[in-house]
Amino acid sequence: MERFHCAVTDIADGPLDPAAALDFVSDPGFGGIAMFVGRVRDLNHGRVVTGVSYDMFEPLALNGFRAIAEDIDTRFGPKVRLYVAHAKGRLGVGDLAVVVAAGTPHRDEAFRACRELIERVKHTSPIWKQEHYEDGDSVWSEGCSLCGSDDTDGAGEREHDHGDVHRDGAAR
Amino acid sequence: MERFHCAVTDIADGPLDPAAALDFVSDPGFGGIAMFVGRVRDLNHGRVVTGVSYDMFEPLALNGFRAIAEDIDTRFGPKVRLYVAHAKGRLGVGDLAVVVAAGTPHRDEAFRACRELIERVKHTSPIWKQEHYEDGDSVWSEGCSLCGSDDTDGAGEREHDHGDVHRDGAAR
Amino acid sequence: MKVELSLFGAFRSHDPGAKLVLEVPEGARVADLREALDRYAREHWSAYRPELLKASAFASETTVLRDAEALPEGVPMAVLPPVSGG
Amino acid sequence: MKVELSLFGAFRSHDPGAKLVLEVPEGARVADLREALDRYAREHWSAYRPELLKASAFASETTVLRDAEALPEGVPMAVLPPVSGG
Repeated sequence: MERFHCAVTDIADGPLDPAAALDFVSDPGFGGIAMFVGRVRDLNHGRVVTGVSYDMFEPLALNGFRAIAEDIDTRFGPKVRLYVAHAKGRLGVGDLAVVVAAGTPHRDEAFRACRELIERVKHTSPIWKQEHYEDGDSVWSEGCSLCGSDDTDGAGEREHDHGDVHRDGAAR
Repeated sequence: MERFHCAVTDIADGPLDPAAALDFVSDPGFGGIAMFVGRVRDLNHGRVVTGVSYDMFEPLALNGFRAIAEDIDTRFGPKVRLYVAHAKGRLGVGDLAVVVAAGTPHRDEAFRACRELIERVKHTSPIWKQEHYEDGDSVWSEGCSLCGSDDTDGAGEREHDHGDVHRDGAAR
Repeated sequence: MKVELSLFGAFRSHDPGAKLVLEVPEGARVADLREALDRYAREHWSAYRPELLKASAFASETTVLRDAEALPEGVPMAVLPPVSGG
Repeated sequence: MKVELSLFGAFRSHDPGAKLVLEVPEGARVADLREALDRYAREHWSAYRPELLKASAFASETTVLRDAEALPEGVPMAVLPPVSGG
């Protein structure tokens, strides 16, 4: 039975499904399930956000999700189940952008695997967020450069905010 | 609007509801939701488990949930929403024993608040687990002594397995 | 004075009703209740394990009380063995 | 040889089709593709920011390739500005 679920879901095909994530990572041998859900916020750096468009290089993103899952499995496994689903398309405030979950026998590994999963997905996946503001402006967020990245970012505890440095006038 | 949900649910009244937890901790201003779900495992210390009975001192447990939530709020707040629900009664393998969730503007606080919430609930709540085995034996788990506890266990990263030292012959 | 004491977890199996009424001196502290339970248990519970009581705390419905604290009058109490929720 | 290059994120706004075909020497490395895109962008994109390209990586559908690596022949490529998923 497949222990990793890696998917990209077009928002037009419906929202991401946290209940499906819980189901997928459940197992009679597992006592702990940790899940993270990322949602579109109404405010970023003080600006009122009306929505977010996600652009992605889908085949590479899916390859990356799987590589991350396999790597986490070698360290937290062999009994781990992992779920990653990322939305693409134009999302409104409150829509789910990403759902990750980890099921393991004990809760410490569940938390650590889940945290590492979302950090690596966010820092290494070829996914780009364009925020739309109530004044009609749109900005591409520019976060982690993949130059020189070895995809070995396994710290699991790091987080940095992706800065928004490029005002994209053409996208109004 | 109330930002903390603290509850004890008799399994006879239905299972715990992770979807309700996600809903409760959601807010248009929140980008991150972390959730932990604890389930009854089929195996503990090598013994085949058929079910678990939870005994609890309910008024003190609910008081404690609320005190923990308020304390987490003072450190991660003011914008935090927290959810704690613990099951009581006799659960089967796979049944949900506990659901906690934290919603915050950013994901790092969501993970840390969620982790601290479950650790403190597990280590300080007046709740006792009796495991039932396929051979008919039953054992009360004995975990964290509350003697000398100041309820200041905010480490958030600790975990220890609750040892099962008392074979309760009377409960067969 | 009389103190109503509820039993939880492993202590439940010693007493089907899971509730005792124990006599302690006026102005007693929590430590006196602990002693009274120890005496009662040695007399009545065949499988009594004193080390479990040593690791147990006493509480009202609102708070855990330390041994040195005064026993609140007329308040039902509970004895809490080491906990194992979640 | 010709290389098909897909544009993502902020680069998309420079080109409605989000796809270019660039000419690089036979046996080119990823660095040569980067140079070719830089030349093209300076000529065609009015709002081109060279610093964004400097922070961008190049990849096939299966892997990110470093500047020193050989450009795989006949494989569609993509230019990846700093990412911001999740």
